[in-house]
Amino acid sequence: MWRPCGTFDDTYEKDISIVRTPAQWSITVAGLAVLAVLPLFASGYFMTTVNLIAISIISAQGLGILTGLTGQISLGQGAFMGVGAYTLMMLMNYLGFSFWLALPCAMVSAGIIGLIFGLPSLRIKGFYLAMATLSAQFIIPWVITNVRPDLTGGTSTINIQYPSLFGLDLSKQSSMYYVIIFFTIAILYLTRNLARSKIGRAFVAIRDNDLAAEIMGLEVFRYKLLSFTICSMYAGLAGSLWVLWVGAVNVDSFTLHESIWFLGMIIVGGLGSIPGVCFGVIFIRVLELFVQQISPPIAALFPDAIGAAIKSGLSPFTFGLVILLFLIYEPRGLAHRWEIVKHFYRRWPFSY
Amino acid sequence: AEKPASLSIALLGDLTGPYASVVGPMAPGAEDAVQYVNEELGGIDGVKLKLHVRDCTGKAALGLQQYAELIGSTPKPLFFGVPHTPTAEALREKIIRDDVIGFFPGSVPDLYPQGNSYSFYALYAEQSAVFIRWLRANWKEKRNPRVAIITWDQAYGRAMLTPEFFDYCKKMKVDIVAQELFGVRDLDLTTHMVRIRSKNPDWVIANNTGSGPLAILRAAKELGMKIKFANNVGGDWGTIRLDPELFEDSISVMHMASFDNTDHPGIKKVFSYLKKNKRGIKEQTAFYVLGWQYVLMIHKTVSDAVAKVGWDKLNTAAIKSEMNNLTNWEPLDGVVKITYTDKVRHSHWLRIYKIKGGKLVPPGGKLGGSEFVEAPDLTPLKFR
Amino acid sequence: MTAEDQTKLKVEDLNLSFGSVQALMDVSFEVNGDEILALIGPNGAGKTSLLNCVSGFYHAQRGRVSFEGHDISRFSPSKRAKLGISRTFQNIELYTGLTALDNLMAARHVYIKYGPVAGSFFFGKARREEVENRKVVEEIIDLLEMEEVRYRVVESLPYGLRKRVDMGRALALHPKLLLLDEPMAGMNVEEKEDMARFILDIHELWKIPIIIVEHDMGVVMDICHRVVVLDFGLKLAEGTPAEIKQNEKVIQAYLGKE
Amino acid sequence: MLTMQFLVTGILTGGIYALVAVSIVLIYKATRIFNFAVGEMLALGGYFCYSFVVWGGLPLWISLPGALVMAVIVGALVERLVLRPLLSQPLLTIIMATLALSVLLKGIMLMVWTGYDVGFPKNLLPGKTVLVGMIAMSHELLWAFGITLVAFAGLAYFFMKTRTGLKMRGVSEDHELSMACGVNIVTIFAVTWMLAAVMGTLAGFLMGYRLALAPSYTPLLALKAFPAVIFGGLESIPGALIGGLLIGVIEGLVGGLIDPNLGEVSAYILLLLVLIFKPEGLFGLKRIERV
Amino acid sequence: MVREVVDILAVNQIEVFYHNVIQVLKGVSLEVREKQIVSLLGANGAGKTTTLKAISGLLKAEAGMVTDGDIVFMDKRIDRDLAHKIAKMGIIQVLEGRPVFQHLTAEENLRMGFIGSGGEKDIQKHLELVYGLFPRLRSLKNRTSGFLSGGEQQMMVIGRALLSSPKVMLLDEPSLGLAPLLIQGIFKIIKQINEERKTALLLVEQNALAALEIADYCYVMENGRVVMDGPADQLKENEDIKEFYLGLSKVGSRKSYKDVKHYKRRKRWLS
Ligand SMILES: Nc1ncnc2c1ncn2[C@@H]1O[C@H](COP(=O)(O)OP(=O)(O)OP(=O)(O)O)[C@@H](O)[C@H]1O
Ligand SMILES: Nc1ncnc2c1ncn2[C@@H]1O[C@H](COP(=O)(O)OP(=O)(O)OP(=O)(O)O)[C@@H](O)[C@H]1O
Ligand SMILES: [Mg+2]
Ligand SMILES: [Mg+2]
Repeated sequence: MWRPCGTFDDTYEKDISIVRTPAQWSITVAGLAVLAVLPLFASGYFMTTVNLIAISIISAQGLGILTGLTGQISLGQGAFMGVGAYTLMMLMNYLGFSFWLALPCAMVSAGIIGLIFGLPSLRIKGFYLAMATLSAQFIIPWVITNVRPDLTGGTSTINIQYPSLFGLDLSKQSSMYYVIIFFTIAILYLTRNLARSKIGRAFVAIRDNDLAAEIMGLEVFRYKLLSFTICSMYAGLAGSLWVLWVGAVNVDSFTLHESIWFLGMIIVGGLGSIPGVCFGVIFIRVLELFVQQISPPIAALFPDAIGAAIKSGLSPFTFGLVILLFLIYEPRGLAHRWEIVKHFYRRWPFSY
Repeated sequence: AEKPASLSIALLGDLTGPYASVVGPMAPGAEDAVQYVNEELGGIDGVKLKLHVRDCTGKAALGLQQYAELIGSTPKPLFFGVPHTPTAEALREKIIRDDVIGFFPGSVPDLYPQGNSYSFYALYAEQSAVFIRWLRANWKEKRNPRVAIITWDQAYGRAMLTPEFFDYCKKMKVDIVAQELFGVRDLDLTTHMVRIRSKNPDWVIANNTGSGPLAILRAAKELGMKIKFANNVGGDWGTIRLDPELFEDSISVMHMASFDNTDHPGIKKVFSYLKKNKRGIKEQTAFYVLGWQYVLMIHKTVSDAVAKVGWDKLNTAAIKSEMNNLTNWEPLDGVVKITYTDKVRHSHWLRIYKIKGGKLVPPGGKLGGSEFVEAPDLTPLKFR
Repeated sequence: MTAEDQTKLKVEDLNLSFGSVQALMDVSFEVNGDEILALIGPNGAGKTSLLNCVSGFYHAQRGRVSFEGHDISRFSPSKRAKLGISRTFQNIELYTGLTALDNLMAARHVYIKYGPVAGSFFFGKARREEVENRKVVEEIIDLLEMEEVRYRVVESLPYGLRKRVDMGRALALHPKLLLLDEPMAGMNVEEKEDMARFILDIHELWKIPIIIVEHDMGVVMDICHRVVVLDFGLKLAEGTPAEIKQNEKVIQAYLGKE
Repeated sequence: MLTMQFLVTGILTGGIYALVAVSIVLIYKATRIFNFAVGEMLALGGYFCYSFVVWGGLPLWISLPGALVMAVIVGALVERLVLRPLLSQPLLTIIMATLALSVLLKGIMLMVWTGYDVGFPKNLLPGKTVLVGMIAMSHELLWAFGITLVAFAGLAYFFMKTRTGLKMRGVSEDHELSMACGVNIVTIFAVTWMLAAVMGTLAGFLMGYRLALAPSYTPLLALKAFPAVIFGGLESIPGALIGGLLIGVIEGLVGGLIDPNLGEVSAYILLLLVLIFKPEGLFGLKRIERV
Repeated sequence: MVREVVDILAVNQIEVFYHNVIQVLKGVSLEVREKQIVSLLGANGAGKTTTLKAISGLLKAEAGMVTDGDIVFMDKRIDRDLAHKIAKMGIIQVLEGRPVFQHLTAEENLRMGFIGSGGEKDIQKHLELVYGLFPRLRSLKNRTSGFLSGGEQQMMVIGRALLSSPKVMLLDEPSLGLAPLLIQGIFKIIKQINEERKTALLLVEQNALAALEIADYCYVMENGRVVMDGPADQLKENEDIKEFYLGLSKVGSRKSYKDVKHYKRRKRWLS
């Protein structure tokens, strides 16, 4: 842990606070200010993307806690988002719940479902556990499509009735943005605290050495379940926001593919790092858009017949390739790069 | 009044990804049609069409982002063509809210087109109903015909299973004896077919495309079952060519003239573009023609609207009123036939085919000619 | 009752087997007052297994373990830790991804009471508890002279320092009984001296009984009050270091002739 | 009677699942990597075979070995270009790389074979449906099953009788230690990936032949293999076979007798139960827990 | 630098970094001659293991790199070679902490060590040799190695290295965690290996007394540097070695661990 040169802590209280120096305070305030005025300048397209990224960050932070901190691989994050999404939709559409009431319910229901799929973690680890959570990805959509299709809409899409929040027109991305970004910042703050609290240490202890953790007085299983619950509550929150963001809900949005990519995002970002998770989400989401944007013009450079083939395959090809290259050249994730930059800044003006 | 430099229209959908083989050809179709409009018809009153194609690869989130991009661009596209899939479903509300015309798959009952949106063709239930009507008309035996349904377990596959359809079958005295659903990636349908076999149906109908019908027929063949098979638009060229022998004598209900009908002037025109732009056999599907239909519809309605109100007053409302006035409109000399009204946003005109030697030909019998027929109206109750 | 005649830990007729391997056979012994007890024996004698039975990682097929008069045979490891049994590990089982400080803080777990919600907000009680426990941990860091490595991730620490962190973690639990599994393995004499001094300091400061498994006879003879010798699951001998040193059986099975 | 039919079909289909499962197991055994690209690799193999047959007009007995050779090359390339540069990296990073690889391969397939379905010409495999009483056994599935058995016998020989087999087992436990023992882990990895690619290609061909090939759904076959792999245990090759068959049977029986919709889900529900009661699968290695 | 012909392994002024940032070795040189036992002493974290790994090529697997200097084995430079190549040439490292292939049986573990190209017969021959040295292993050969006790694992690990008939064996703390009787045994066997099989040994040890007893030559490392070297007999007489590594007080008798002062004299060469 390095602080800017010349900064010392004289009390333990100071040592454990997040924002320490005046410089850090001003950066934080400036950052928040930029976020607050962003919609005034940005296009709807940009805001849509920002919203998606912010929602994904929430979900990915949840997975970050479970996989990055606690070391339990989960391939069910998408499905847990789906649980949140459908709960919110049903509570609001059929029971007329207000958003503020439906949201915690959605989080809790996702949390409970996550907890259930976390139960096998009592005895299994690693990829066996990943597969147990994978089953969530099959069982949950099955339940959504088959058990009460009259409520969930089965395989088809159901529209959500937009709630009114503080008079914001939530069908507009720029208004939606304030709701989403509020939760994202809150989640980041809470996650940061959780990670450095007793709970966070327990999680990492379990990740690094669950046997020793048990012997050192940690109820390992309880904490694993707690981790699963928190993770899927985050997913539930993200899923709820997702419904508002899209305005509709369909099982196809919460596929295994999504879940695997959430895992991908936190790996690219750097496991166990909160800013890393954010970077990972941004990296993947932006790259996704970027390759979509550049492939048509590139395909246009080729003669017609080849061009058509290239058009369809180029964006996945580029996407895969960029990530591979990234992994090969930055295998420790974006968080590592970030640490290096921070390290450099903190040592400044004295270099190595 | 001042003419715009060009007229933007958009096509947005899952051109690659799980639905590629179905909806993918719509993009080349629209591209070719835009070329046709711009080069042969001189655009709309001299204004060229500009087509923006976006591929959402099967992800609703990406679709939403791309929609936001397109709707925010200037000039704003006046039309949004969105072929099928959950992406389309998710975008529907947004497009209806925004002041543009949406060209949509309205064939899934819950997504019946509303507001400024229009559907591609008849509802899937109606397509099946056309078959049922044909079957009944040509049924010789005393007892009721027995029909089994087997279809994909997702929105598209299930779209034919509406209460209106079942009512219609009852009314027509056709017994639905089995109803099986299967997954898109199921390797083996023997199980389903065995269950169907035990119900002893005369016909098996589906609302599938691509590998779906193929898997059904292959499983039947393996079990040594002789089944008569009927399918909706999905049973078009793109599917049949995967294994023409297997499809022999199947029935297919579609909204367009067949690619086999090479004497048809419209089909000829389409083929000249397929050839010119080096499209392969894979593009010869209903959705390629749908691309044409979309662009030609824009050409027609915008031209009419401009003629009426002029370029400066051209707006969505003006175009919409033209759309609602399309009656028995037959672009490309009748490759398709369209009627939209204020209330009914899907066209009822369909044709029924039989597959003979890998070709789509009229099945003969009563109501089995080569003309477009009007499907029974099975518009979902709540949208009437 | 004085500290001397008080039985802290009582192990009775412990039997433990893994399939055909009998790791412990009717082993009984006691730890009284605040003595330092050495557990020695050849490799594979069952010393670690015995510690595992005491700390709850293994459950013996037969026999009883009682701590401060209570039968704890059926208790889970974490529950025993809460009762005050704490240990180090032969192969250093640290939380490799945490800093040395956090390794110690993690061991304070049983003393920290706030829950996940308070933890997420990190106000008031949570913060206060963190600071209090941090003070305790800092004392241990001070005691073991680990100030330098406080913020180092233990993964990158050399072997010797990791052993020290392992010891620190065991101490952070403020145990009533400390089990040390080969605390000095892989150290040179100088480092062993440091370690011996730490152990003696702890013993002196906290007045707690300590069980040490150790192969270095020099250390055992110098700092332990009593020695228990195991040999392939059986208790071979028990006595003061001086007695053990002379015991023929022990020499033959374990010590060898110098 | 129906039950028998469902059982037989289940077993036969399970053979194909087993091939995919063993492709996953092989790589996991040697490298602890869970290969997320398995679906795409098998689809690619199927496409190779398709190209030889349809584009090259070659008979199957040349095309299939040809495709296997191509698969071996792909396996080797994957190892060389993706895994080797990532050698001493954290496991999850490498697993992520296989995920990226799957997207990349999908891109390649889209470029070369487009997104449309393609089918093999029929009658490549001789024979026709065998009817035993009312029970039909498709000759395609019988072939598939035969190919599966042969492939597994070959693998069993390889692991039991060759030193490379032992080395693979060693490498799977500890890379550094294996290197210290003079094992060229890079070669072992390459061999593993090649073997896995071969198994995948067989599955890809059989799947493509039965249904059709498309970059969008052929890779999904892998999803059937996941529960099979866990049933059998991630490290066990016989487990993969049995797991595959088991999944086939469960799907067949539950799908046939109860509800076809339940087929796939039932496999996963059962998987959950197995994991709770037998955490290492039926044949997987027990984790050694010592402190 | 004039190199004598009898050197089979020479490390010349190597510098080693982990992750390109942490410098661990700051110019280390040492030589191992034919049939010689060389021991390497040093405090925890001095870089002994790192030195061995640099030689055996295992550093690369840990994101470590030799950035300067070179390592020469039988007149061939090997610091760029991969670990398995180096092993094939005849340098085998026995890793610290006796890592085993947990799920393999003891005999399978031994077999993993076989590098040569010979068939089953050859392996059997080597196995017999190892069982000859460690009779206990024979009775354990079908046991899952993960469950063996520390000492048993240590024997197995040394045996495993022997299976490849190395020219140079790099032993990293072979006596760690072993009972006194076994330590005597292990050192005897090390000596035996050296004498019978003419294997040169580079031995990292904390048990300086035993190491100096069997070694011909000795290096002492501190903080990534070699701070002292010389023939073993000579070093045994050195005051500092006596105090810090052998635990002898000035007078020559062993001092008690009980009497260690809180503020001790620190090593002279430190910093
Ligand atoms: N989990 C286990 N499963 C099977 N056998 C075990 C297990 N743990 C220990 N053993 C066996 O029990 C015996 C005693 O082992 P233990 O680790 O207690 O020995 P030890 O006295 O600590 O030896 P060392 O001094 O080498 O550490 C050994 O033979 C070992 O193989
Ligand atoms: N993989 C690694 N990454 C970063 N630093 C490392 C790594 N391995 C070792 N180090 C550092 O290198 C230094 C030397 O370590 P090394 O293991 O070579 O010491 P040693 O002399 O073998 O010590 P010991 O006697 O404790 O085994 C230590 O400070 C250690 O922290
Ligand atoms: Mg032990
Ligand atoms: Mg070392």
